Amino acid sequence: MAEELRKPIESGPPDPMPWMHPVMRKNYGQWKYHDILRTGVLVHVARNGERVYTVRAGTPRQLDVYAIRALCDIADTYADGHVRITTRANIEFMVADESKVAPLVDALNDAGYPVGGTGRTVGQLSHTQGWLHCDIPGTDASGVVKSIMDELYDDFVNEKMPAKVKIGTQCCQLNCGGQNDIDINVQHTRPPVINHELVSKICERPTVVARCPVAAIRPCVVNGMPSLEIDEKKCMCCGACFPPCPPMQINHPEHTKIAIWVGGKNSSARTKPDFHRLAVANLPNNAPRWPEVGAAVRQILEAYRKGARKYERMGEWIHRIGWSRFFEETGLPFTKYHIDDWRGGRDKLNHSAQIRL
Amino acid sequence: MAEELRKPIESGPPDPMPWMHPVMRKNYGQWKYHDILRTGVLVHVARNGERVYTVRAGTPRQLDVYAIRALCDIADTYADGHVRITTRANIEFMVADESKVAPLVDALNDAGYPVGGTGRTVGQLSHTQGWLHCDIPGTDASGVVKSIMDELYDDFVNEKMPAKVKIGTQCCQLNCGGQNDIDINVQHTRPPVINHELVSKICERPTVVARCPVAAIRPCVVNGMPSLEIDEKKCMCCGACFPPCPPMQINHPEHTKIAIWVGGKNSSARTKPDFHRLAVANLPNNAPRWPEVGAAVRQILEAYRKGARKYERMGEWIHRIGWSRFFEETGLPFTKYHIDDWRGGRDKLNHSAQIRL
Amino acid sequence: MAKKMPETPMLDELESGPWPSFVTGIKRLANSEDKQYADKMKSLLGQLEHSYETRLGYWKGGAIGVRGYGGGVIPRFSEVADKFPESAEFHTLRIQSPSGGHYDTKTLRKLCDIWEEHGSGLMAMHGQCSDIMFQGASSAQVQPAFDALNEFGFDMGGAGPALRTAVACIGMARCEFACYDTVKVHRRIYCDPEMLDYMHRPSLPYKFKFKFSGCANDCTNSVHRSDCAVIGTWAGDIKVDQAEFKNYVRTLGRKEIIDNIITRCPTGAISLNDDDTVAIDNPNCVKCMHCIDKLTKALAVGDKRGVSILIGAKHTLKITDTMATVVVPFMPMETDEDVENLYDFCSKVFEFFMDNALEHERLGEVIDRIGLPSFLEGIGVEPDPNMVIEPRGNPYVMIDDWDREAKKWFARKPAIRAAE
Amino acid sequence: MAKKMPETPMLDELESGPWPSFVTGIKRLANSEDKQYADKMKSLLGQLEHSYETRLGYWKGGAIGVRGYGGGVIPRFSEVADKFPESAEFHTLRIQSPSGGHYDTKTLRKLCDIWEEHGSGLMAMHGQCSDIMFQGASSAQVQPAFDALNEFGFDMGGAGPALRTAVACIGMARCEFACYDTVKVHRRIYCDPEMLDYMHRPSLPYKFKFKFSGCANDCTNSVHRSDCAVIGTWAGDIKVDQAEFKNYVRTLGRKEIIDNIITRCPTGAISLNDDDTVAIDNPNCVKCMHCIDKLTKALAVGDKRGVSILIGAKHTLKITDTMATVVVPFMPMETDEDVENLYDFCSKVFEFFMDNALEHERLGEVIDRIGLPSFLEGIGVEPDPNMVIEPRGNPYVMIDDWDREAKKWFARKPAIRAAE
Ligand code: SRM
Ligand code: SRM
Ligand code: SRM
Ligand code: SRM
Ligand code: SF4
Ligand code: SF4
Ligand code: SF4
Ligand code: SF4
Ligand code: SF4
Ligand code: SF4
Ligand code: SF4
Ligand code: SF4
Repeated sequence: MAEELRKPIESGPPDPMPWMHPVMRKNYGQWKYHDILRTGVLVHVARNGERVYTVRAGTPRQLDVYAIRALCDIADTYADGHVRITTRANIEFMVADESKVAPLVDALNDAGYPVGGTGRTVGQLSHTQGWLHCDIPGTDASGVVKSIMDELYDDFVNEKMPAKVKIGTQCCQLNCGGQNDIDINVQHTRPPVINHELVSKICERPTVVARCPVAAIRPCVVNGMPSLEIDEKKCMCCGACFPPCPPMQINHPEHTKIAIWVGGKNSSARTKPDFHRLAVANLPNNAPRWPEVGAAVRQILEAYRKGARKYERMGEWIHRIGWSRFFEETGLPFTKYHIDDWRGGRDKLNHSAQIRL
Repeated sequence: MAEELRKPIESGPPDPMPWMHPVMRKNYGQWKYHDILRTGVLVHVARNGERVYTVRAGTPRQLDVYAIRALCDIADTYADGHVRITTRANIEFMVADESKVAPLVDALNDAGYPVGGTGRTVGQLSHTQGWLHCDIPGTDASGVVKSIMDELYDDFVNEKMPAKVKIGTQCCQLNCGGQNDIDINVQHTRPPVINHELVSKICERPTVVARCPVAAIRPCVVNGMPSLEIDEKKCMCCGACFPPCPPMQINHPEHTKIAIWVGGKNSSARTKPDFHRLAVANLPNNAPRWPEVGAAVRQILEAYRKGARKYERMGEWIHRIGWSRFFEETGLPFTKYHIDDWRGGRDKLNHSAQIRL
Repeated sequence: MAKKMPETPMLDELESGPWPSFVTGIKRLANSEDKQYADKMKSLLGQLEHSYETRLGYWKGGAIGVRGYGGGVIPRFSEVADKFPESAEFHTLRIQSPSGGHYDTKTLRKLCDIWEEHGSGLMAMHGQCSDIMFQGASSAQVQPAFDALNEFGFDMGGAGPALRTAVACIGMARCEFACYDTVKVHRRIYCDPEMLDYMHRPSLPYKFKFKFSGCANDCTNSVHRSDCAVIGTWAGDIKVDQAEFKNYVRTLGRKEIIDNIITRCPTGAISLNDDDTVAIDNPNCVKCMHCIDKLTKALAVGDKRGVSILIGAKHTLKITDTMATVVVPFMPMETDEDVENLYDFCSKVFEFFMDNALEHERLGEVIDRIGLPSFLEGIGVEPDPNMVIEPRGNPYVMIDDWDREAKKWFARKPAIRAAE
Repeated sequence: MAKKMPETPMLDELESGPWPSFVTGIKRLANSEDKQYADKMKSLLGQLEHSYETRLGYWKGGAIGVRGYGGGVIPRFSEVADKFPESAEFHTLRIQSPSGGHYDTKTLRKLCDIWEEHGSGLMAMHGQCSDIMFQGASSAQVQPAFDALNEFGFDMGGAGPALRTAVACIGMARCEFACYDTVKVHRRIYCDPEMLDYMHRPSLPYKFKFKFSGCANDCTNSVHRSDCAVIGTWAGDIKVDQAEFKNYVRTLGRKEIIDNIITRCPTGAISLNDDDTVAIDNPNCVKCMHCIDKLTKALAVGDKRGVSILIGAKHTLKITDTMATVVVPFMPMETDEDVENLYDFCSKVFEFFMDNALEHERLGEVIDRIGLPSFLEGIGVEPDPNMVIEPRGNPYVMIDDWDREAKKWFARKPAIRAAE
């Protein structure tokens, strides 16, 4: 009975200090510089000369307890019993003793975990939920990540890129995964089909009407029941009506496609943060391995690898060479759909005589 | 009677060939390079080695026939009888013989016409009509040009600026004068006052209602007569309702102010063309010599002269040093009015951690 | 019995200072007692002084024209005619100036004589669209003044919802940068009867302006100020005279070249070799003109010349300042046939404008309203990445016909290459 | 009588290839016949395979929570429960991970044990907001699972119209670039009862996210993905070790330094001296981090440390992707008092958000709707040119109170200087 009435302890995010590697705790705020010893292995040197070595490994993020325990075993045997999860869902092992690094790397590789993702590599794809858990996905997340990371494995474990490459997947246009050098995203190509029967059972009609960015959803009456209708001329298939209103069925086995966006950037290093821009759309949503998507990503990465200067992120490279060259080098088509015609779109037009000819 | 029925000869812009200086006609399309011999004097060299010397002089643009004839006399006596009007309303004299240049310059100076405006000078202010002729001006044009050019005379006749400086005046916000390094423009500070009596006499009501960018004008009935009313909360004093509808009286001896905008650029040289941005507003419309406007222009020019690198146009300089430094160096205040809150204004905000601190 | 000169203490202040004074000029006219316009100009000075005192303008519009034409005269009637009666009517004739701005003195003197006889003696050389603005005709003077000017070879310019007077930069007459013959192209379009009809009989949804600049320096400000900006450019390589380049390096110094030329290239396309020659990454050069502008003896525009066409500039009304935007990245402009192609393109643009603009809507506003893709479709031009700074960043688009559009791209790509 | 493993030919394909496979992981769970979740995970595999075959998702939402809290659980009910009954309920508990992401293995093993007992054995380490996502609780498991986790020191994260779980970069624990203690600040705000109330009892107009990045490298992606991005920076000079700098020039070569460091500075603020030392124009340095990032032994962030606060990022819904925008250019963040100032600032932002946002409106949308100036007024922050890339380009504003605003600027200008 008393147990039943247990009140939650509102403790917020746990204090990491007790779990932090002791060298890091000791030198908290006292770091002087770092180096990359080999791909996936960082060394940080404190002002007092102490060092901590970090080995970064990729995981599928969606981890089963067996995998986590196996990783803990490795941490206990080959490292100092401390790990961390990075902001990009990689796992990091910290050790104080350089001689432990090589055996640790070997143990991880043996267990099937790639060591890499530091410096000028392709980082782990950012993860979302997809068909595994979300209620609105146009495609899967974990399967896309797995397929693309298989394709890009070499670029994760070797520093072969001009700069860091961050790739994101999004299983719908809401974009839970971020704004990266390359974004892989769902693109709907047909206005939602309304399941009128379902509409009449739910109560969120005003919400969904308000959510449409172009006011394409109107209340109406169907078979005497209140329902909704879509002005197909206005609708631009953004998918925003789908989350608050499941009867708006926009996903479709055939018509839901994949689009790839490029040139996003979060850091303020060198150039300002930037948004991604449409590179190619209408790629098939081809489970289980999305080969067309993987091929297009590869095409883009190859052109980037060849053309970019050192430290130039994807978007910086494109801005230097221009979008006309980008479409040439990648072999992707430029279409009318690339031209922004939404609110404020005119600011993206070329208002100058600066043209590559 | 036959005369009365004369039909116009639709001849379009006259062919300039017969009036063109013979050296120019002969070497049409065959020019190789040019030099600036001294401020206001250009020499162009053709592929065959022939040269033409150009002497550029400032005028008040609004020319009386006496002035034009006097300029023609100079052209006939000291030059080869050919002149041209530049796209910025200066007059140019062309001569084939270098020895004629010095006497020509002297003759122009003696007649009160400044020789200059080439290379890295302050060019002639672009001209509009103002109180002299326009039906909607908030201030004068010719008087403003005269006052400011008196102030900037030295910078027209001497190459002292980092790059070309183009200054425009506009007697209302419609901007007949252009988009220049510095734009001097009317700024209304009060919504229009409607002369209801006048409204009922005119027919353009629908036009003016549609012309308001923020839909602040509504039809209404006053004393039984159809009229208009302004939603003062919505109105942002743009002045657009004034031209099509004189009863919308927005000009006011006290409340009509002058604003200065900076950083416009038309050429695609180096950086893309750019629009001007608000530097300072609320300067008094102080006829006949607008000393506060002149002082502010001088302040901006001095900061630019000191801070800019060679060939850096005003806007390029500001973009390099940042707007925070611009307001510091010029001593002008930054206010909430500087922050764009119109459509698409968010694109002008600083979405980065790049900040000068 | 001459009218007295008005007291103009405020205007008088505009006679001091080194810059030539328009007040002095107007006074000269006002004092020309032997001329028909003397009293009118005295009256004008009075009204102008009144504006200066009260800080308000006193002109209003109306309707005045010449026979056969629907526009080109800016009618001005005074709202304070009771105080200043002689300038109660003070209309402006917008007369197209010679293309490129060239005059000989004989022509200029003749224009003065005509305006002395039929007008006010006051002329603006030139207005912002390059009209000669003959300012100050009474209603009765408008027709005779125009007739005289027209007989002499000058024609009326544009006003109202019409094709407006255009300006062409000096171009080939004197400028080594000119990539096409601005004067020739200007006159091909503006002397065409169909186009002159658009100018002289206002029937467009709203004003439409051309400007012709021979290169990206844009000495006519076309990119900000014209519905159709025709800007010279070239495809392929910059022409380099390495000996002259080395000469520049020697005389100006390496640092000057690095700091003011090399580092100013917008795309990092130009670099200084160790032997003081220059290397240019031509495919990445955006034809901005800077290096050519400054090193005029060593560098020159390339040989495959043509124009870029940018559409839709206008100023502040309704949707705020709008810059022209690239619609034709490159159109060759060397042969007569090329010029005809341009004319055909302009006709299509006009057709579209007439069919699609609302009343008082500039072409830039139409494009802002319907989006560039629809405009392109309307005039039959295929999309090209040079038209954008960057592709769309939002997914708010229905890509229902992607495959067809992509195929079109692949089909025309070789053609694009070849044209350049 | 163990349930049979479903046929999953499509998912099986995701077990090949070098990257570790989530399918293999799920299968391990499904094959753990001794565990309560084995059949559930078989069923899950079946449903997922069905999604792969039909290319559609089959989850729908609902309402599930834990006692005392209004949010933090993402309820999932299957729409194909008839076919895959054991995973008909498959809810996620969003549990806040330790700030900075640190664990020891003991802690991790304990989390596994709890989830083995009360859940599915499947955890996402971590979600995009840094929650540990315990995925796959049946409705009955939610409360016991939470109780065990909560007793062990972990707390529920955010979902719905609530304060959302935040992420702090590793910062001072290992990174030489950290300009403030991201972990400390994260926990000061997120362990605060008032803030936790916003998180646990959803009552905001809509979601609100913080992210804490120690410097402009922004390793938490805060600028794109948080309503309030707290980004470390410094005022004044970069710290330079000239000897180390020369060392870099010697070992890497001048060209490398010029091409990849000097010319990459966004404001041209760094230059190479002739003696291979470095000169920095510090007032023009925008603290972008690039030169420091790459020459980590020679250059370091300055001593006067603090944060820039950017407000309003969100993704694609309604007004498309919106980046955070500078609202506080610089706030010192060294002392405890500084941290309290930040907390106070956040409170004001929350108050404003609660009072002014419409339902389902993110703060970035509010600012887009009402304009930055009104937002600043609402939270009592004075305008600063660092907030804009450039001032307004249109005259569409009523400047009725210019003089007062200008006076305020002149009055606070010295203060601004001093603060930096
Ligand atoms: C571990 C981690 C922080 C954490 O708290 O978990 C981290 C750690 C470091 N980052 Fe980062 N970054 C981490 C995510 C990010 C992210 C966010 C992301 O990946 O989603 C970004 C923003 C990316 C963007 O702009 O879209 C990020 C942008 C940077 C940058 C700026 C890169 C640029 O040039 O734009 C640097 C500086 C550099 O690389 O020189 C940087 C530098 C570093 C340094 C060198 C900092 C240091 O001295 O310790 C660390 C090693 C970097 C490396 O991998 O080579 N870190 N870093 C994150 C590892 C993610 C992973 O597992 O892959
Ligand atoms: C779990 C997670 C993805 C992941 O696998 O990591 C996620 C999952 C969902 N997000 Fe998200 N979002 C998650 C991070 C994000 C992010 C990234 C971030 O916060 O760094 C974004 C972009 C930033 C932002 O906040 O806008 C994001 C933008 C959205 C949006 C679009 C919001 C917008 O205004 O544009 C929605 C839809 C909405 O809010 O109505 C959304 C809605 C959803 C919902 C609740 C779908 C829905 O409306 O029913 C998803 C539940 C999936 C599930 O079944 O678990 N999610 N979502 C992330 C939270 C994990 C965690 O708590 O640690
Ligand atoms: C005569 C004129 C053309 C005409 O057909 O009338 C002209 C003539 C020349 N221009 Fe221009 N420009 C003329 C108006 C302009 C304008 C428009 C304006 O003034 O309103 C611009 C655009 C300004 C803008 O961007 O807002 C203009 C932008 C340039 C540039 C680009 C400058 C820049 O760096 O942005 C150059 C190149 C240069 O200066 O190196 C240039 C270069 C030249 C050259 C050197 C071309 C040549 O080789 O002959 C000519 C002498 C320039 C000088 O004065 O030093 N001209 N030039 C115009 C003289 C105007 C005047 O009386 O002051
Ligand atoms: C005469 C001239 C100024 C000058 O002194 O040089 C002028 C004068 C007038 N302009 Fe203009 N504009 C003149 C060039 C311009 C320019 C510059 C250009 O064309 O290079 C612009 C900016 C570019 C553009 O076209 O937008 C310009 C933008 C306007 C506008 C704003 C249009 C807009 O959409 O924003 C108006 C108002 C309107 O059209 O309703 C306007 C309206 C007017 C009116 C007709 C005022 C009115 O609506 O009653 C002015 C008549 C003055 C008069 O009494 O003579 N004028 N006007 C210029 C024409 C001279 C000529 O024909 O050679
Ligand atoms: S991106 Fe869309 S489908 Fe994927 S987890 Fe987020 S809301 Fe769900
Ligand atoms: S898909 Fe987007 S645009 Fe279409 S109806 Fe739904 S919310 Fe509106
Ligand atoms: S700027 Fe305004 S007042 Fe001046 S001439 Fe043009 S329309 Fe008239
Ligand atoms: S001044 Fe501008 S905003 Fe105000 S009513 Fe007139 S047109 Fe509308
Ligand atoms: S626009 Fe170019 S071609 Fe024409 S005058 Fe100017 S510099 Fe010469
Ligand atoms: S013309 Fe301009 S873009 Fe081309 S190389 Fe010269 S400076 Fe660079
Ligand atoms: S954001 Fe800066 S301080 Fe934090 S981990 Fe990344 S580089 Fe280090
Ligand atoms: S931190 Fe960035 S802005 Fe500052 S000097 Fe270094 S590269 Fe330049």
